[in-house]
Amino acid sequence: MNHIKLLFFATIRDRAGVRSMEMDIPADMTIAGLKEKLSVDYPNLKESMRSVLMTINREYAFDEAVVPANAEIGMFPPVSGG
Amino acid sequence: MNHIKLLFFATIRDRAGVRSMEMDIPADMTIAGLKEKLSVDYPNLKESMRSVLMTINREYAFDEAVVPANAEIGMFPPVSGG
Amino acid sequence: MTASELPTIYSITESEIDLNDLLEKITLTSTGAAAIFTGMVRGVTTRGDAHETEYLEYESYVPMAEAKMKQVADEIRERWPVIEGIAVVQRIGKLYPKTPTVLIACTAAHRDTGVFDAARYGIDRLKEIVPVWKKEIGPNGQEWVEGDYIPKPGE
Amino acid sequence: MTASELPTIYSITESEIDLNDLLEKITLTSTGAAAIFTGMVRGVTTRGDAHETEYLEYESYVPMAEAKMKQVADEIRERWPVIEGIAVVQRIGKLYPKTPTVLIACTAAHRDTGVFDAARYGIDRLKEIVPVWKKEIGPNGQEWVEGDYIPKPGE
Repeated sequence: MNHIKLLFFATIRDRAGVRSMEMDIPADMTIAGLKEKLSVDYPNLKESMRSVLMTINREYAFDEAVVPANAEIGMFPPVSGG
Repeated sequence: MNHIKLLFFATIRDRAGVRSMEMDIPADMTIAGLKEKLSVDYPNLKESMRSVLMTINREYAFDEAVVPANAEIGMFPPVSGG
Repeated sequence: MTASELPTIYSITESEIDLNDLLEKITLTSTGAAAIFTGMVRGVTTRGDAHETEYLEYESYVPMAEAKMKQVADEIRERWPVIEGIAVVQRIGKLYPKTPTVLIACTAAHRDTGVFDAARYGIDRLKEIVPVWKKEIGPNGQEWVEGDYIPKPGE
Repeated sequence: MTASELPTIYSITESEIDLNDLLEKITLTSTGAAAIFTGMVRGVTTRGDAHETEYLEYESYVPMAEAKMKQVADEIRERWPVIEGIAVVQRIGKLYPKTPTVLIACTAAHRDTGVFDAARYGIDRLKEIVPVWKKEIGPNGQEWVEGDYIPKPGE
């Protein structure tokens, strides 16, 4: 199992109800697998999982990427700064 | 005769040796005529008269323009601000 | 001077954006031109869904945002190698109408070197890839402003 | 708001150019974007006739210069009617390397409205028609900087 930290921002944080969480996931879990797991474990997040942007260690990450041990995972909607 | 005021700037002022001068000119004198007169009266200015920019009352003026009474005439090289 | 020695400022801040100070920091002795973009909070928006804004509340994933701002600066230097200094600053927190919220500034020896395009590119990219979000608070309640750019692998 | 009510600043000054102050003065409650150009004295020039500069001495035909700056602002408004505020400022006197000498700033509701092009147009036109000249003082003496634009009737 890999220990990871999740950080939620903006609408995703509002739906999650927390800013961050830590969890253990299987060592071969991909971003797609992580999204699937979160949809199941946290029904509030299910709808968000379709449009969420995901990052691994502060770089954008995509469905097929495998989540490494001790990863910092960011989850947020498309950015709207400026 | 028309009374006018001449203002010199940058290289033209350096050659004229003064910042301004007042003079009386014939009522029908054009910008071209004024340049000709200055070339004759002030030999230092003769060479400058070919490339000088002339203004009448703070608007760019050209050879055929007649100089009105009480005109403020500006004389200077192409601008180089910024 | 190599690119790594050229002044590059990128920061997420809660403080006022000081244009004079930032400009001075990215001005070299060889600099003759600066193009600066700033964005402000609009109190009144008329284009599209017309509405009024009391204030915006900005938040950011700060360490990633600063890394992506550096990436934006690197992309600018790759596209316009003549650029001398670059500043990329995003203010966060509660920001009221007329307040500058973001600044992109690029300097170069001369103005015909792409310095305007570089600043324009910088703000466009910031709005695509730098993780900052804003919630709009107006007379009818509050709402997150929706972005629409989906970064591609490698961005 | 009619054009005559929109903020338009044009001035020849011997004082420091304060970007923060000027930006604030041309920001309306509907403003969301500003493009600002500043020019600075280069201490070192490498393009063309490479040379060093100790300082520049600027002079101006002040009342005409301010009238022509207003004309530049009017031309900007005619070409980009969405522009909200405009500032055109030229500093004169003895100015040393790294010092901002000129500023053109344009504001608009959004950044995709031509606000960058408007600022670019403003500095190009200022350098064509606003009566300001500079003398360059360097290690080898002093020399007037030569302009090359000849205004046409009506300009």
